[in-house]
Amino acid sequence: MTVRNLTALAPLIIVSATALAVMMAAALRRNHAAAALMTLGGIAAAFASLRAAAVLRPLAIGSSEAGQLLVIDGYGLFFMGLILLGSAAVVVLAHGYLERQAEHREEFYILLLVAVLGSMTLAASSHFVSFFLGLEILSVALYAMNAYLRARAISLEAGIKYLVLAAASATFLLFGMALLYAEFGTMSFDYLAGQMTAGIYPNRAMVTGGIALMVTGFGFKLALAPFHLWTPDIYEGAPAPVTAFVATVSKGAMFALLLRYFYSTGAYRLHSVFVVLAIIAAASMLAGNLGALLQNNLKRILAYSSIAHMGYVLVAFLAAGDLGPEAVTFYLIAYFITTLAAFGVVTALSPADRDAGRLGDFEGLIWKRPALGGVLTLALFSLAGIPATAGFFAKFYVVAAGADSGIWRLIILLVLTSVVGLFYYLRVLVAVFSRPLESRELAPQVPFASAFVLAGLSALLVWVGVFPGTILRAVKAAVGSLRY
Amino acid sequence: MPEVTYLDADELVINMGPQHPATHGVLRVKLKLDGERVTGSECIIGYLHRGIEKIAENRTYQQFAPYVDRMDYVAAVTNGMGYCEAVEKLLGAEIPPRAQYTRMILAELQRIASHLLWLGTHALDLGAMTPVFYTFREREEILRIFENYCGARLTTHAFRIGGLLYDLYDGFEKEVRKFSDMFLGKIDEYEQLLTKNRIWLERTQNVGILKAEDAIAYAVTGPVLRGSGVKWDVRKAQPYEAYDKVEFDVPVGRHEGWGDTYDRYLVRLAEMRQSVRIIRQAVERLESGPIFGKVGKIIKPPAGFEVYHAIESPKGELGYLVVSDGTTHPYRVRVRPPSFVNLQAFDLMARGHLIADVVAIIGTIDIVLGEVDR
Amino acid sequence: MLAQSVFLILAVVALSSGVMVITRRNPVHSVIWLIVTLFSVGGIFLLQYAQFLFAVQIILYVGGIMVLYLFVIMLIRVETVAKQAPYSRQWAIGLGAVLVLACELMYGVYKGVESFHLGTPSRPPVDMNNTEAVAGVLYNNYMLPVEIASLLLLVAMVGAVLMAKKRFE
Amino acid sequence: MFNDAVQFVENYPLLVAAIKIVIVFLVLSGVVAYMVLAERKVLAFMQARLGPMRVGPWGLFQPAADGLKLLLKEDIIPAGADKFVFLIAPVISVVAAFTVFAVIPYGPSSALIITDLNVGLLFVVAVSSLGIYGIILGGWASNSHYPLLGSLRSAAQLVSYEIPAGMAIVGVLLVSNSLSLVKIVEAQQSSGLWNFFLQPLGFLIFLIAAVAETNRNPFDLPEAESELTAGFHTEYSGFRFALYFMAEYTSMVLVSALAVVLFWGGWLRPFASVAALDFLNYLPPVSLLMIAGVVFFFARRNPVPAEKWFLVAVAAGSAVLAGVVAVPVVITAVQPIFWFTAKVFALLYAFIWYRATFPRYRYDQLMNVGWRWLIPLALGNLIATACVLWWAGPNPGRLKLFFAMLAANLAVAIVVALLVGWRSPTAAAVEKQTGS
Repeated sequence: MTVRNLTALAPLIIVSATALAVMMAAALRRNHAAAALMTLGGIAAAFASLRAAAVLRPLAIGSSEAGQLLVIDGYGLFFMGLILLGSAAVVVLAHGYLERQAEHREEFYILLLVAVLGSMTLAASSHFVSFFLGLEILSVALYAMNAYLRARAISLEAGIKYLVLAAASATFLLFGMALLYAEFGTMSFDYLAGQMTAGIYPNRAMVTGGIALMVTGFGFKLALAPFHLWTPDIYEGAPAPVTAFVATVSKGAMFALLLRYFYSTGAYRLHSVFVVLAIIAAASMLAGNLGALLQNNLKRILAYSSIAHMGYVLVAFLAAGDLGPEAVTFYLIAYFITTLAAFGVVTALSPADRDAGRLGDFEGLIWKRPALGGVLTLALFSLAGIPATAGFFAKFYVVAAGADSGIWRLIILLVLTSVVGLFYYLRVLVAVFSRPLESRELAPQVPFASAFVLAGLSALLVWVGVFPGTILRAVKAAVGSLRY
Repeated sequence: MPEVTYLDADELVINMGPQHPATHGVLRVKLKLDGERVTGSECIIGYLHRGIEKIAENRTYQQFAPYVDRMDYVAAVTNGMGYCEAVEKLLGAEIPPRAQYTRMILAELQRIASHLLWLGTHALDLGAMTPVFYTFREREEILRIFENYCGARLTTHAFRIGGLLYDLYDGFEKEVRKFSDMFLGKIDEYEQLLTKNRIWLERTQNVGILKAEDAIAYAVTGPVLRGSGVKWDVRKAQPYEAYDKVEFDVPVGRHEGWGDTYDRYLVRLAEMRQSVRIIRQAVERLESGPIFGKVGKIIKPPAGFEVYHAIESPKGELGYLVVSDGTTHPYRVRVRPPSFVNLQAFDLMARGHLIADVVAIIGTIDIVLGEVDR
Repeated sequence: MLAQSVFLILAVVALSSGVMVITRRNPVHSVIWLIVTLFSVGGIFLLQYAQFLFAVQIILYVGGIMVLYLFVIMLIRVETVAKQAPYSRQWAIGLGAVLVLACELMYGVYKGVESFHLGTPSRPPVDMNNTEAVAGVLYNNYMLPVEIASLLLLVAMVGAVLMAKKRFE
Repeated sequence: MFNDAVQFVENYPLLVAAIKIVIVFLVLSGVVAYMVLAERKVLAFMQARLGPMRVGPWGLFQPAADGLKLLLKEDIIPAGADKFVFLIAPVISVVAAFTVFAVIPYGPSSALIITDLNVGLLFVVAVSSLGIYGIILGGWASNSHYPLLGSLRSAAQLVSYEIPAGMAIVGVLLVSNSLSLVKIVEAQQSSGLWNFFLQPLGFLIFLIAAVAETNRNPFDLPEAESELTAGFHTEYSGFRFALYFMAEYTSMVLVSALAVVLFWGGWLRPFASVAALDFLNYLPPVSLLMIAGVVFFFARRNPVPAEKWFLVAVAAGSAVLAGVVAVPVVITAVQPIFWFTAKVFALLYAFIWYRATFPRYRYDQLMNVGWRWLIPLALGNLIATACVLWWAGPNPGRLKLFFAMLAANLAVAIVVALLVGWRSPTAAAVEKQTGS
């Protein structure tokens, strides 16, 4: 371990250290605000250290025998930054949310920090070992986070469901990795890439089988159809800030890895893999958008919509070419902002004993709480892809990328399902703008920090939608380092 | 809000006894357990019920005296003493001093013997197997003195209503003195094994806490009450025989207002020392004289009198309520057994503790089922 | 020859006890069969001169984890569990998936041993025994994953304590 | 003839190993049987009584009588028991306890070692951890409350105490630099310093954990008779009960032997490197002579003629044996076995001694001792040992290492005591209950 390596790993180290520090502090004296502040401080420090790490890029960490375990390059650091920012927003939202709960609250931040660590590991991973460990850390932390409000049966249910399905998907991934390892005798992405691009795989069945199993695992994690069945229940059951985290950070990290894995190994060039992924993308778009039509709960609607959005991202992913990775990354950024804003509103509106979710909870929101209503409206616009929001430009970019590489059938499906999507977003909007019933109680006051975050997210939504240039340049630079 | 968490297991109901090595006889304790933690308990008694109080109604006053030995069979002398005194009180009879001091010596020896048995078994319950052999060794000496005096070791029937049947045998004083001299050192020996032993401390301290007000409310008496810090001893409060003429202290627990198993352990050890002190004084005051008061061969108290007389037995306040109807048979004898009353506080002490503590708590109450069930 | 027959015996035991694990209705019996499975796998490790793996397999899985399994199972009422059907209705689909996988694997094996070129296993120096070699690989080559794994255990612990902890008051 | 023997060993390694195993098994069974008698005798000695006196002189044949009785007793299987599990559980216990002896070195020559595994220590830990199953499964299969509680307790207890025991062993590993038990003893020989002196804290931890792992007083909760009647083996009778009994005593012998190998220099004579103490080499024949003398002395007083002559014969036999042992060639050969056995017996005596002295811990206190004290101590010891070894460099002087280790151990003990002893967990509960 040289100083160079340590500097490169600084973001990871800082996050782990913060988790330990929060744990020790909670053991000595419980203080919710202090725990949240420590967490934010740690995240900020890690974010700052990204710059230091960026100076050294790209740096592979590993050994000659094991191959490179982590790659700290612009791409990884970019996603780490995204993860950290998203997590910071979740921390602020969670603080306001947990303040209303009677149970131990400090442990949440330990779990969250470790989950962030797992996500960051995924973003930088270029080896099956670090990939799997990162994924497991993320999942294990999420089991507990999903079931965090133990007094709520629905939260426990979410935890158990996530546990079972995440464990099952992990076995798929492992088996897939094992098959690939059996075939290639290596677990490092760059070795794999070397052999796969050279076409040295005598046993195509094993490779295809391995990749298929891995795709299944990925599918579970990203909630792509037909592996999406867990999503609505967990989105509904988990505490709102956790849902926000699951929807954004964990999926973002997963996609970051997916991108790196498939692009660097070139696995997506296998025709069968391409076909399978295309079918999955189509199925996700259909299942997500059609499923959402039947829901009466905003959290469930957002769950189905996330399935659809993951389908869109997959389309961008399949577009490959020059624009593909950029489209994926940009879409993820827009999706982060939008989803965080939407769940932020849900979080802020949730009373102590349950989460806001039923459409009735939002009736007349715009009249009662104009600010919150406005944020929710913006988020829904963005999700639906209305112009002048981040979502519009992201979707536009995806379509452009798809058109660029000529995957027309998928693009047409994307456009059609987006139209369907418009319908259920509008249903929510109708509720938001309808005349309020007098009897409905208002949720507690939104804390200043949460309000600030929500305002910031809305501003970003519009800014990215109207002036995407800055972000686009950053994305281009980051993705550029992916093709070494 | 649900009380239980997701991982809570079922509650387990377990029967301790009536055949169990640690319930000191045929006590049956029904325990509700959460894991090993006791969430509730119920003592089920009556397995040794022999109807002793009813038997009294069909026996003459003298004939009934041996029966009371069978109640607290490890402290037969004090049982008999209490009964004899109760009838004597009913008759208004005076007992000569020699008989009084003899009774006191034997009663205190019996207290020591009873405490020794308690100490041995209590330690055995908590897993220390050696003290029981030591305490039985010393108890044997006491039982030998009893045997020499009245021919019986356990159910002695040592006293008669009105005084003593036998005068002391030659060398009694010498033997008792020898015993008192030897015994103090032995108590130190027991203490060496237990009092400062870390495990013993952990097993007894803060276990089976009984607050003074609870103890009084439950009418708990004897070392259990004194362990909770209440200075109450029938020998001091309502002196009988010649207890007002000897000097001794009433040891109490370490705390103000509450006591734990360790307190009760300390109290009993200190009581043994005090008993030795009483014995020494009583032996000095033994002087020759009559051993039997003015009580006729046929005991026939006047009708309609009833008397309650209590003594401090090794286990607490042992009371007899004797009602006469003018015949030679008592109309009613009612016993207030300390074990039975003290046992009522068991649930209070055991709740929230572990199974292992249940054993310690039963041991620390020092019950004898013969007395509980009668 | 001896090694081969021992391997065959162990493999058969491992597989059949594995089947027993999932077919027993009594969970305690399942655990016992699982122990048998782990044992035979440990034996296979030993056959490959991987003494360290064997020892760790027994110490951790058999001696530690399975004991805790038993501990938990014993706290559950076994009778009610035993009455429940062990499989859901989707067992046919599961079986199908397993068959597909098995066919694929068999195909892979059929294609020949050459396709399984497992790289060149790194030979430890002659004077170094197996355990030291494992330690060297873990703490030199894979130090970072080991550290990350420690955090994985930590978070699992935090989560478990959090879930199992009794409520205050 | 000697060459023939060597030839034989080389030709039939498996056969030789089998013979050794049989011998160890038989000797061990005898040791275990007499261990039971010794325990009863020593306890009796400490408790002012005589112990078994009926069967043979001083009850010397008591083990045989006990064994016979247990063999002939009815083997009861409770109704509702899980029959299969109930039947195999005690066997697991015994097998696990006996198997470990395969890697224990009784002396330096290969004749005294069944097998020298290069991961011997791991093997020991692995196999001895299997004994738990006998206890857990036996308790569960009985389908009865007390055994179930007993087995739950033992599961928690054994798993908890395996951790500090393992970490104490790792300390030895660091010092001796090998996992092979033979090499560990040889390392102690070459350094001239028993590991006990380098790892006093480790030895203490190991000893405590060993007592806990063998379910012996003061950690005998799984079979605490005053709480759980007989704990996990309440429902067992006859031969199966005897198996549990054997397993318990075998594991006592086992942990003693392990402690001797790991910390007390195995077969080495005390102060083997000090020439002034070479007269200790003559202890084997001398002690045999002493035994002969004592037996003869008591034989004269024995009123039963048959017993008297038996004892005289034993005395004469010991004397003759002493003569044989005194031959220089034999004495060197017997040396290691003698010291090994003597050390093991010393530890076994300590086991009995604890039983006579200590009350029993409570379940939560037991966990407390394990998790709050032993594990931090063991961890600290491990770190301190590693630090000292790193500081001392490859070939440190003997005294330097000794004092450095001593200081490190003391430091660890003090730090842990300060940290752990800070606040007792029951204090808060008492405050709440008494309102004070």
